[in-house]
Amino acid sequence: MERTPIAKAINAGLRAAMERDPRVLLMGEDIGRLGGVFRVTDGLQKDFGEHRVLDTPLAEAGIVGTALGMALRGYRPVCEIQFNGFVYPAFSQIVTQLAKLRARSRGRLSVPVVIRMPAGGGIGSVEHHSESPEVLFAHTAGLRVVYPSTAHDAYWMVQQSIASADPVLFLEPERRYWEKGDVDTSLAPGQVAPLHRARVLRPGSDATLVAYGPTVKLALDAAAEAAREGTELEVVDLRSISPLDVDTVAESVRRTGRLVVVQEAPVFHGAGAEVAARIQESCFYSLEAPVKRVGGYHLPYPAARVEEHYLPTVDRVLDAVEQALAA
Amino acid sequence: MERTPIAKAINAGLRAAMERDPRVLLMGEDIGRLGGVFRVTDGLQKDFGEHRVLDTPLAEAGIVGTALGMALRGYRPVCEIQFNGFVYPAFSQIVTQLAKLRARSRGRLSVPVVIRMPAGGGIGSVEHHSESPEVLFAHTAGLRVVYPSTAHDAYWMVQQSIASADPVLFLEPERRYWEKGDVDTSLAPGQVAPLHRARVLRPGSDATLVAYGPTVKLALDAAAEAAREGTELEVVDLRSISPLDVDTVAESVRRTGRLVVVQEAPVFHGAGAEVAARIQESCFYSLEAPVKRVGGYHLPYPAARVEEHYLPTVDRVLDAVEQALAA
Amino acid sequence: MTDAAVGPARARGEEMVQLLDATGARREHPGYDVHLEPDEALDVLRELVLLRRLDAEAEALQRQGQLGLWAGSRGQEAAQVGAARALRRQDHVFPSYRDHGFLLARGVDPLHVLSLFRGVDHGGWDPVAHGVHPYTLVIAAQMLPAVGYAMGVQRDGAVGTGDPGRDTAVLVCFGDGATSQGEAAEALNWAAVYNAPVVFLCQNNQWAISEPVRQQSPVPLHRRAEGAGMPGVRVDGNDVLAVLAVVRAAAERARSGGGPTFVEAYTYRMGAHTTADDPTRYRDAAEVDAWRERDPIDRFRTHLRALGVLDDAAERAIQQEADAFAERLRAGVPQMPDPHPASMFEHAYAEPHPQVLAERDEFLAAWARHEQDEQLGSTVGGDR
Amino acid sequence: MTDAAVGPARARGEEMVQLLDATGARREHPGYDVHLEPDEALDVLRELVLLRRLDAEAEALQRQGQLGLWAGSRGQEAAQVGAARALRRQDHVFPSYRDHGFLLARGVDPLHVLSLFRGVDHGGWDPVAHGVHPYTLVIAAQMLPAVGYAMGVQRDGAVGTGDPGRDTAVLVCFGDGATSQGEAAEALNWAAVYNAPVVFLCQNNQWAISEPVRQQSPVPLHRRAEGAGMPGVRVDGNDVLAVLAVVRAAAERARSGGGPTFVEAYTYRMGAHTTADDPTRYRDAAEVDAWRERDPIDRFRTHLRALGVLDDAAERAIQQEADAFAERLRAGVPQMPDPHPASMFEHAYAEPHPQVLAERDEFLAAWARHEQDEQLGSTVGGDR
Ligand SMILES: Cc1ncc(C[n+]2csc(CCOP(=O)(O)OP(=O)(O)O)c2C)c(N)n1
Ligand SMILES: Cc1ncc(C[n+]2csc(CCOP(=O)(O)OP(=O)(O)O)c2C)c(N)n1
Ligand SMILES: [Mg+2]
Ligand SMILES: [Mg+2]
Repeated sequence: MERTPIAKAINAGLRAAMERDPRVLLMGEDIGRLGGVFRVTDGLQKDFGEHRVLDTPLAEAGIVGTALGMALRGYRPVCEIQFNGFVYPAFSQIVTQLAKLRARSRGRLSVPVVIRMPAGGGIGSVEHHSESPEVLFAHTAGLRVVYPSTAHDAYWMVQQSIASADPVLFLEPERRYWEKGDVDTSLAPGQVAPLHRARVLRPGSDATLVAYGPTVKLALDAAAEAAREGTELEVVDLRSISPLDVDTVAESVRRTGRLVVVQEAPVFHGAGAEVAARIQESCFYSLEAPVKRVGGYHLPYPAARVEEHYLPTVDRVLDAVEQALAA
Repeated sequence: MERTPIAKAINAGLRAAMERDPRVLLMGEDIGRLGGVFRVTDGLQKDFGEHRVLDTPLAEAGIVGTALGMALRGYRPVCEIQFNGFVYPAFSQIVTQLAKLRARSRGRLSVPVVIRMPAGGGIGSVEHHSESPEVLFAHTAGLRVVYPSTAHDAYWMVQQSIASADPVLFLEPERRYWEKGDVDTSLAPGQVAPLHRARVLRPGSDATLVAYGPTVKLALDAAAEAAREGTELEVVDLRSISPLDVDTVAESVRRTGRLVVVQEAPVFHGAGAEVAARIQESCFYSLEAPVKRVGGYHLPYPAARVEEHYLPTVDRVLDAVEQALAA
Repeated sequence: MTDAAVGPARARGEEMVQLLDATGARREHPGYDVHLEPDEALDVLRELVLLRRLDAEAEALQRQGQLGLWAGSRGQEAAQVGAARALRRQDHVFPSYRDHGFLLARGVDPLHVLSLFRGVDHGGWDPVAHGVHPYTLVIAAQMLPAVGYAMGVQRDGAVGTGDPGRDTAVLVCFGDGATSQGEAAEALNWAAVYNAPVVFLCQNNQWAISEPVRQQSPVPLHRRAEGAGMPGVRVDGNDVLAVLAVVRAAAERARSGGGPTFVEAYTYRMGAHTTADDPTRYRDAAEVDAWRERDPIDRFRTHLRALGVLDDAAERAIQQEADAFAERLRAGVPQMPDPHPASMFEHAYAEPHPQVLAERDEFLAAWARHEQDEQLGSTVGGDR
Repeated sequence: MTDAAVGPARARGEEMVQLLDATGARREHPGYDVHLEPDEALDVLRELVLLRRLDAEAEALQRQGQLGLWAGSRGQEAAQVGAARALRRQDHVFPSYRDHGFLLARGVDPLHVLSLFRGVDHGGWDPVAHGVHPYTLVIAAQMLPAVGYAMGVQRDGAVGTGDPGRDTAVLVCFGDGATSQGEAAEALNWAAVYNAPVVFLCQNNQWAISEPVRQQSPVPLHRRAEGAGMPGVRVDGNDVLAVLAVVRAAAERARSGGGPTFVEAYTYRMGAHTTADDPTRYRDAAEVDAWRERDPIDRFRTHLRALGVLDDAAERAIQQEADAFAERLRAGVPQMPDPHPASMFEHAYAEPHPQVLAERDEFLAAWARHEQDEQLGSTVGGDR
């Protein structure tokens, strides 16, 4: 496949899953005729029919709750939540039913529902369109939470999520939807990286940058900038927030001795806290500086004309690296 | 006031707030005639009338959403969520409206709503009655999240929460409702500890235990046990999860060099992660061992007959202390 | 009492379907009828009696500390037994948490219900084998999944084929209080939009813990159906024949592709909300007494006596079965083993999960270290 | 077109209140009437015209990159202007996000609406001074707060006193799509249970982004009211007189203590959902054309011409005012300063918050360090 934008890679991944398995269904608002507000499901209703690509009533609890019921009947629904700020009406279904039904039934019931959701900011949008609620789901046992950053991962991870017998929250970095990347569609299932494995995207020896979703590009940009000044940063893409592949991060930190975690979500009680807490434990004797975190502030996401100041920037990442190196 | 159970201390605090300010209202399921399933609001409807103590329809979004509207009209509603697992239908109102309305209106609107909620486990109950969702609210900017552990704090903190111009999540340690403590009702407002200040409950020099809500007693028990073996643990009661009083914890850790955080919530992406992340940063050179965390596992809360194995125990706390001391 | 409780409803123009009045006399209804062969009628009585016995035994077991909690179905037996009997094998039930009658009717071992209330598990039955979803404790949260399941049934082509062994209805139970939840409204709407084969069975037992139904809604609950675009029927929930007839028609409509129906079974919660509840704090004994005269089992028994279907021998046989049933519960519950503590790590995820595996290993190591101190189950009122 | 769009509704027995037909002819209605003095009638026309002009200018400003987004109200002017005029000063409005007509009517500077769509703030008006809540972007999330506000009004004793300066109604706006949300149902129910002084104004503009209203509900939306226990009325939302009459009656009912009313204003979204939307992907030009013939402004204009209230001079005066209004928008929007970046730290909390203060200080320090590199607003399509 030629260089593909992330949105189209997800579309292709959904299509592949639907072709492979007739039980795969798509549900959401405006995903059929319109193809989704980001066109991620473009053309799928036309090709698979209204029975498999459902434009649903405007009710997120309804989408997730009925998807759960369809999963009980053997289907594999993939729900789209139109924007991250609109997932909360479905929160009770996700947290009290979807996450817990397997444990509740002692493994007798499976609810392999995927919930897709554009997340993160930087698109100049109005309220509720730019938030990063991943940790709310990651804290909830019974769910898996993944967040691809590249077109290749988007293509494969959406298929792996659909194939998972567990419910998966699949976050999509909305400001990267139109960024292109190479997608190798020719891999055999065994060749694809495991869904929850972190990946070292750039090797480096001076400090480790951990990022996920939309901040991966930021981390790579920061590493490129640092390299110009002679500092070699290793960049790790987490890919999964739950479970967390701490081993890959720890392996890196043991070599570099320094760690900066970069996320868009507010730092306070965010996913970076778990990474920091685990790394300070597993790498206590390797760390030469405290783990630093760079991310959103503890504020409601601000108006578009200030969001660039709210979101982490290359400057803020490099400041944190500098502090880590100075320690 | 004589030794008072926490449930009655909250009742007395609510009563005091209602007497002081006619705008204070209570809303919730079964809080009037019945006085709440834990009897926390016992007698208040009788004394203040149905107009101020409302038995509402069975709808948590309704409770929080209409409370928000009443707050806009100048009232100070205190909502009861009957059990922690039933707060999720209200999640969208809490996260997208209550938390954000002040920022949205650039400070023109105030929504001083308090949401009271029994939390934590250990009461041998069925599903959804024993969870600890505090971090989900603590990650959400615009909210304050507090969690008293003693009758004295319960009495005063509920009044401080009601007096706050910001929305407050007020968690109540349900398995401690009937544990008694001294309440000094004679304090003048200026004498009461600030709402968000952590408190050292027991001094010690060998390691610091940080706990909050229901695990405070556990931490104290562990410290008493450790003392018998000659280890002096300092116990800090966080009292507030958002904001976090990291300074009080850091001050302690700088002296003891070791920290164990104890919570009932799953450790993974829980509030202890934020404490660990901040302390490893602010006390990097004082820490003689990695910060340890003890808490719930990354599992749906289990059936009552296994919950004692799920929840942190004195043994598990002391194991962590031992590891910290051995490092 | 001659249906005083029905009075106000009728005064509001709210007729309710009845085939047996409170005295047990058979009534005609223009829209609904039902005929039971003597055997089947006795079997219905048997189910009613066993269900009530389950309640009595469970309450006693709770008092003895053998159960942590019990949510009783006393007073609602006709609503549950009647509705369950309207179903076919392939139909699927999404119960709330006091719908024990459905579980008995669908062959679930009652010990698998009691294990939940003992705190051993969240319900021990096989939901697929019995066609009964686990109990849902979050009010109304079972409703949207039920509709989704029914949408799956549609996609399977198991609606409107005319094949009685294939066409499938989904029945979802919920209470009067549940109708206030937003999710309940969403479920009704989705079922109507997709014409899903669902029977919404609202057991209006007049109370949601301490709140009377008027605190939930100013309109009779079955009228919610109008706003959602489906038929709504109120049936006397203490009349097992009427419930059977009405739910049978609704299920048939669902299976044939006619779409969803809302059935309000007008009944009464004779006991406490759960054993943790004290109803004397919020309701009058007189109200309970009035409803006692409308007892669903007495009424059906009177009817069967009048028909000559029930005689003393048959009554004795049923009572003997109930005694044996009770004995089995009394013997079985205390013997239920506590689950192995590490079993909690088993079913959080289907696929291996490093976090869970690591925590399990940690747990097992710590447990081995401290085994001597641990008294399994010591905090839960127990028998060991 | 002679009301073809009304046809199907009427065929379903769904009469809708109309005082002006699509040709602008005055009709009688047994339940509703309204009389406007010539001055007032011209003022209504003026408001309709200004609202449409706001839409046109905002769309143009968005195309020029001056606004990030625009959610237009074209086609819905009569619903908004008519309903807003039914309100009294003390009444309170909870709008959705395209209810610009209410804001103009209540004296809000339109630049304070445009600032939201520019990305400068979340709406710059004073909600208390104007009696208009901030725009709510989460579908249906304004409905329960509106009901709560109305419950506060009741507690203030500002209902049913007979004092026209005191009795207060709350009007909440929402779309056809919003009716599917659980919170919408909860809001209706709460208002009915507490008999709260609320007017539920559903602008059924036939579309929720790309989804036609039939995908939300199989029943006409105002029938949701029946299930909730309140009156429901469908009014021709393109008939400003009918909307005024129906909402006035509903507001009066609310103020007098009569309780809530559900009003469905049957109208049409003539433009895109927002400027980010492309309606050609999902709806036919013919449908839009058909509705164009029912244009709410043309219709009212024809009526006023026929009455002799509107002449060329009055028309000119209105157009001149609209031009000046437009000029002010075109001049004002590009001049809106971006907020100071640190302003985001200002209103998250009312009371001091150590976390926020610490982060603000960090931010300011970093900002000072990097100020030279920072191009304020460089990522947001801008004018600087
Ligand atoms: C979402 C939610 N909120 C609150 C509760 C607590 N609660 C348990 S049962 C109950 C009353 C339910 O009443 P109803 O729906 O009439 O069912 P019934 O118990 O009468 O069968 C309440 C409030 C809950 N389980 N779920
Ligand atoms: C809870 C929620 N889900 C989804 C969205 C995304 N969204 C924005 S507008 C819209 C359609 C709303 O339709 P309707 O209620 O008819 O209002 P209209 O835009 O037609 O005025 C959707 C789905 C949202 N804002 N909130
Ligand atoms: Mg009930
Ligand atoms: Mg619409």
